[in-house]
Amino acid sequence: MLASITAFFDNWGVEIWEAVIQTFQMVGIALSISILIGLPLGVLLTLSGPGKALENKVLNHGLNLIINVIRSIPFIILLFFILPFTKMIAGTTIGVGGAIVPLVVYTAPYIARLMESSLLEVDRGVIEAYEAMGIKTRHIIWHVLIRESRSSIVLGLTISTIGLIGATAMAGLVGAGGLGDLAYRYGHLRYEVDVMYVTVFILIILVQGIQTLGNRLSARLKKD
Amino acid sequence: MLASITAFFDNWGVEIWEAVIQTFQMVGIALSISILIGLPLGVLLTLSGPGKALENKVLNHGLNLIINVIRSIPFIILLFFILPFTKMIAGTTIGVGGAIVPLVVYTAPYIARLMESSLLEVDRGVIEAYEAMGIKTRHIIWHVLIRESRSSIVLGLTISTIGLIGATAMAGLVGAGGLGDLAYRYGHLRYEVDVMYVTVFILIILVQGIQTLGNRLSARLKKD
Amino acid sequence: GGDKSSSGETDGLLSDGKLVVGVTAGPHEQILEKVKELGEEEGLDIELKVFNDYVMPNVALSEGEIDINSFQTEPFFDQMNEERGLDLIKVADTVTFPMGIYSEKIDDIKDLSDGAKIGLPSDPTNSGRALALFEKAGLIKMKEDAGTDATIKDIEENNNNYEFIELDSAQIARQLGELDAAAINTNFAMEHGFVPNEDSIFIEGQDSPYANLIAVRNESKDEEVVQQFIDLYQSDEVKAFVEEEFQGSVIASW
Amino acid sequence: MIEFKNITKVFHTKSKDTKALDDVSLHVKKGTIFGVIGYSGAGKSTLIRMANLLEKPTKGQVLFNGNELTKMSRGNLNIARQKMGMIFQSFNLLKTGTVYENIAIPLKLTGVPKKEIKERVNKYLEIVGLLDKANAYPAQLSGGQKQRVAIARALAHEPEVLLCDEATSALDPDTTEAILALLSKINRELGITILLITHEMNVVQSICDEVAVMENGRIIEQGRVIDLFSQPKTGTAKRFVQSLFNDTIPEELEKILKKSGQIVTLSFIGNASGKPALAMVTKKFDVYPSILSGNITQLKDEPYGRLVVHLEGSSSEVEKAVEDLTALGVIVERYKDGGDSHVG
Amino acid sequence: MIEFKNITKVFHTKSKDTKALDDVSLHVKKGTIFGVIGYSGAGKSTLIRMANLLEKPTKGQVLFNGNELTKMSRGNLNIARQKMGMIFQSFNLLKTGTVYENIAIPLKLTGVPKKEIKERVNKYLEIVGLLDKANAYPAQLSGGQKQRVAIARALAHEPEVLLCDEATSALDPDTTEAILALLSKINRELGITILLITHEMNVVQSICDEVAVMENGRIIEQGRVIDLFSQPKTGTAKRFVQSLFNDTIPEELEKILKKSGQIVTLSFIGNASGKPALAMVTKKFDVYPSILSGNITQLKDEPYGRLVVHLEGSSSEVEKAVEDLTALGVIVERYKDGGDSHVG
Ligand SMILES: Nc1ncnc2c1ncn2[C@@H]1O[C@H](COP(=O)(O)OP(=O)(O)OP(=O)(O)O)[C@@H](O)[C@H]1O
Ligand SMILES: Nc1ncnc2c1ncn2[C@@H]1O[C@H](COP(=O)(O)OP(=O)(O)OP(=O)(O)O)[C@@H](O)[C@H]1O
Ligand SMILES: [Mg+2]
Ligand SMILES: [Mg+2]
Repeated sequence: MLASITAFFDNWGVEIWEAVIQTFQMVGIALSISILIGLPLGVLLTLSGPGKALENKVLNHGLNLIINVIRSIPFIILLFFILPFTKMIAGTTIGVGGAIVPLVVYTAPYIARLMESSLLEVDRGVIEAYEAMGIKTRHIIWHVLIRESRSSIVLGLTISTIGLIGATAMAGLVGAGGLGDLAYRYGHLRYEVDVMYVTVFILIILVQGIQTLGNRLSARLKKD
Repeated sequence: MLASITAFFDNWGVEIWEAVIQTFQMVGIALSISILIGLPLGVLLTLSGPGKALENKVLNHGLNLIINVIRSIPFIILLFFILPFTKMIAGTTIGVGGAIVPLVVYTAPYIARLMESSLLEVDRGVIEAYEAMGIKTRHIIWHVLIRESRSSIVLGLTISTIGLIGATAMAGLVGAGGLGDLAYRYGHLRYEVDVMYVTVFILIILVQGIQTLGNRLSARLKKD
Repeated sequence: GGDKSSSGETDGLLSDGKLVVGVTAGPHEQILEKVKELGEEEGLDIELKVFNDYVMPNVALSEGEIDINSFQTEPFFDQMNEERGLDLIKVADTVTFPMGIYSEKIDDIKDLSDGAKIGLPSDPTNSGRALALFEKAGLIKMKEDAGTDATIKDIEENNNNYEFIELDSAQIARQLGELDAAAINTNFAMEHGFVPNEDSIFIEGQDSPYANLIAVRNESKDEEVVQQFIDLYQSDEVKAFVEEEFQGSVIASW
Repeated sequence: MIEFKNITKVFHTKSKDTKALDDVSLHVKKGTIFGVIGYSGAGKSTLIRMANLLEKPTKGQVLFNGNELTKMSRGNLNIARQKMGMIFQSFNLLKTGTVYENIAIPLKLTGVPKKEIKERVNKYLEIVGLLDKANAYPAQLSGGQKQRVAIARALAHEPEVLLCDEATSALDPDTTEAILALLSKINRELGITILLITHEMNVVQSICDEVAVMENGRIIEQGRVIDLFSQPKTGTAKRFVQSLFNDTIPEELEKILKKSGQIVTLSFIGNASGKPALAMVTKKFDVYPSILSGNITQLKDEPYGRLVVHLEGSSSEVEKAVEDLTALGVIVERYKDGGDSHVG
Repeated sequence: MIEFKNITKVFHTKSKDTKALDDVSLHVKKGTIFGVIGYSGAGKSTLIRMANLLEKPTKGQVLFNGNELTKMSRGNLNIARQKMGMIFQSFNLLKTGTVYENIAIPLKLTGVPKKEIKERVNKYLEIVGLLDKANAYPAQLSGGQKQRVAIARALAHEPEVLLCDEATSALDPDTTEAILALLSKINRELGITILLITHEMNVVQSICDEVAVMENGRIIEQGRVIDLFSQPKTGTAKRFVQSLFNDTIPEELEKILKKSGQIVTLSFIGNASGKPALAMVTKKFDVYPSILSGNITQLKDEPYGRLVVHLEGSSSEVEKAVEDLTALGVIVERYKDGGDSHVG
């Protein structure tokens, strides 16, 4: 038993370790950038809506359309559809570098949508109170809207991070590697079930960790 | 121009129409079942949490674990991972029939998570008011929790429906067809870009329609 | 027909009047569409089940969800049959997609510099084959027991420190600009505008062992309809279609 | 009917623990209207939330009709709760329901027959004057309107016990009076027990039988309303009573008047109004009583008055007048200013 | 300072339109404390929300320091709003902020220097008596405590104008008194203008200079507080005044007493307390005045009283006494019961 485990890791240790690194790289970088884009996008999407502080029909419809268009395209197609764009932004379409752009394009609108549904739940009364104090909209966004919905935003980000991890599995198609790709190529296509189980197990640990962290943080941020 | 359009549809009309039907079948059936499973799952997940009406540590941790395990596995792997289960439930592992089970397994926990984040936003005071009236928990779930968060639930379901459409693109792996698969097969593998553009366009229309509907309905259900 | 998992039933493959054929998307699917057309003329109702995956068509065949499949090369078929204990059998050869090495940067394979980036398809039917091609071109040396399903893990010698990058077979041509060289299936190379014999810097010979095949469950290998299907496939019409449609990038191997 | 036995409630928070209730015992008898008063943060809401176990006691027992709520199964607790209506300080309405639905849905869920629901909802909407708002959503209502919906919702259940947490705090005096009249009526006619929290002394004055005064989580005084009004024992009770009887006068005025006589506080209880004591004294002695401030009012059963009076006259005459007043059953105290106030 | 000119506000809802304000014009002068009273749903909150344009008028103009708010740019509106503090009927606190943060964050965002913030927060927390709750979250506060945080938040800005929507409705009398004293003080010492909505007449009585009475979206009466108290013109105003002066007596008592004399309502304004009119009359004529109910109180500037008195005696003597009282500046009215109440 022990011997076979040792043998397994002798054989696959490097690949698995590499895949873990790649997954962390992809998720870490893509998530950070996606949040940087998705958060303001979500705020803009929400606040440009009818009856909201920055009401703007054109902007709102435009954002909605863009987000929908991107979200319409299955990731597997998006990955290749935007190759020229990826090349332009990242300078490469291959490997982790080449995967980041499509992952961001996939995740940012997703975060924006989840943000939207969180922000819409903020009590109008508190927003009004801050408006009544003559506080600038940009401050209200940060100190009221985002602050009051942060518990729900954290849950949303948790959900999108896990979605992002799922998407990285397909990033193998552009040679980015990662755990999902390892599981698919070796585990599924080549029937190396050990590899599949181990990688899936690592993924489970990862996801369980992220979700637990997300739930805890969200509960702690909730003050009612 | 017109001639070429006619030619295009003469050539591809049937395939595209079939793919539309397959997409609708997959999304329609998988979504319905996923809601039937995901909604109660989300409620149970939320209410078994610490300090909630049905507080139950074991149940809560169990549900969380199961949902996380499923959500850990990238859809592309999940699809194959659960083949025996699919066979057992659906009697087939290929075609639309074979795609439904993995799509449900993928979507239901997702809906449960989105439900969770909606349900957590319901005002505790109202729940208390109904508890104080001696109303059964199951009625409170339906008439308070779900009712009060319905606007947010609708947004969550919209998001998961679109996620589900994205996942059906991969259902081509088990021969289920659909628009995403058509786009992938012809556009990606055969370089028939026209087909890809048309199918992606149809997907965009579909997603735009669903999102618009979702946003409208959600706004109408929101009464504050 | 399909959806009959219980094997050995006397009413055979055509119990529901249709012959269900599993293919992967791409050239196999295109050829089968032609076969289907011909079948219609002869009164054989063929239904295509298109997969994007390389495992499902065999699993589905084994489980009786489909009747015949046509998508794989022989080495892959043997490997999978053995590993998963499937009781499938090859009944006919179909086509070969010769594989070539292409580059936008160099004209001779010898010009590859140390540490060059070399692309190869990531799917199992193609990657072992690409590695074999690289070995044949003298770039690397594979382990002795590597076999046909070799992966980059099975490279024994890589004296020039080439970096091998596994990519989606359909996209490699488009990403060639970022690589120093790559192994590309001829059909994808041609779709990208290459002329295989002119633009490749190294190409598989006509003797490639990677001919594709038609497989059925062992129990149904003697059924009449199987032979009828093989005859349709190996007809002159199909050969002509392949030659015209693929312009030499797909070669009829029967 | 409701009995609290040695209830202690501690809220744990990260920064510190708050003892919201500290060994509180209280018995609300069937058919009474029991008022609880106290400063903001005294623990009143926490106490009333114990009555239906919305808040679980850290220590102690809650009994409803002799049965211990704390030991009941969920099902029995629900049955008990259905006999108790509650009006919350923060209304707690369904945001997604109309005014009508806010009252009708709980009725439906507690098994009121469909036909009756409509009748009841309309009846109570009419009572609280909101029939024309039946189709409005809470977000479209004014503060007082929301409170009235909450009142109608609680009353529509026609419970045996009504728990009211500041049920009229957002209402104008007229509406308050009408609601109080209604509560009085259902108490009298249907024998409904009412536990009522308020900071408005006129609510206590007009409908309560008994009253408890809370401070820092403890009940510091408790008894019949008339006793509390006439003989408040604690400073807190005195200040609450004072709020209604407003018996302070400006300091400058006090100084001037003291030169020409004496300032006294007179309290009449019971039928003092039957004998015009002040008039008799005026006629009998050489004093000119001048009422500076005060209030005479009808408590639930009996009239009660409290006046600050300047007795102008020589000190001997004033002395005699005071003696006479005392003999007539009036409580006479030397006036002194109400003292420091509670806050800031 | 704040001027409403012909403001109309219509709320559109699916079922019907509600005219919450109907051609309202009002001028709140600099340095005054202006009270608005009215029944629940009269449009008071809607009106006060116009003052800082939280609610946009359907018709009409709102002027602040002579500038039309309705025409201002967003930036200028924000500047104007920073001069106005507002206390909301529903508190509107940040759920995710502690008491301290709830006051500090807006200060930070309106550019108060960092060092000063701490001082100010602590100062106002002390004033509202919540220093020990600085680290509590709103969910951990009692109703009154939340309201006090909202008050502290508004005051901490030290605004020029304070808009108070039922700012003391959840507070006990003592706390209310302290808050009112504070409002009075900042009004007097800093010249802060206060627009104040309330349903508690004692609030109006103790701090307002002017008062407007609203009904169904209209201002039906307006003027100095003393005028409203002494000579309420509309039924609504009368009922509000009555709520404070509680001048009703039980019907049975009324019947009995009417046999032996006359029941009258006496209103004193100004320094009637200087002359003990009732005492003089008692000495002069053969009447025995007996006070049945009523209240004498100090309005903001002047004392004001209203008593229901039974004048026992022969009808001729009573007649003379009434004449004499009238001559002494007391308004004498024949007592009649307050009539039907507003609700239900
Ligand atoms: N957003 C809204 N939509 C529709 N109707 C509304 C809305 N806001 C207020 N109203 C209606 O306008 C009228 C005036 O409301 P407002 O809140 O000004 O009353 P108020 O005088 O403050 O009453 P209260 O003393 O009960 O707070 C009410 O009938 C109310 O139902
Ligand atoms: N959930 C909680 N967590 C921590 N402290 C709490 C909680 N609920 C109430 N408290 C504290 O307990 C004390 C009593 O609160 P309670 O709500 O009973 O007061 P109250 O008498 O109803 O006051 P008010 O008249 O202001 O409504 C307060 O000091 C309050 O801050
Ligand atoms: Mg309270
Ligand atoms: Mg209001």
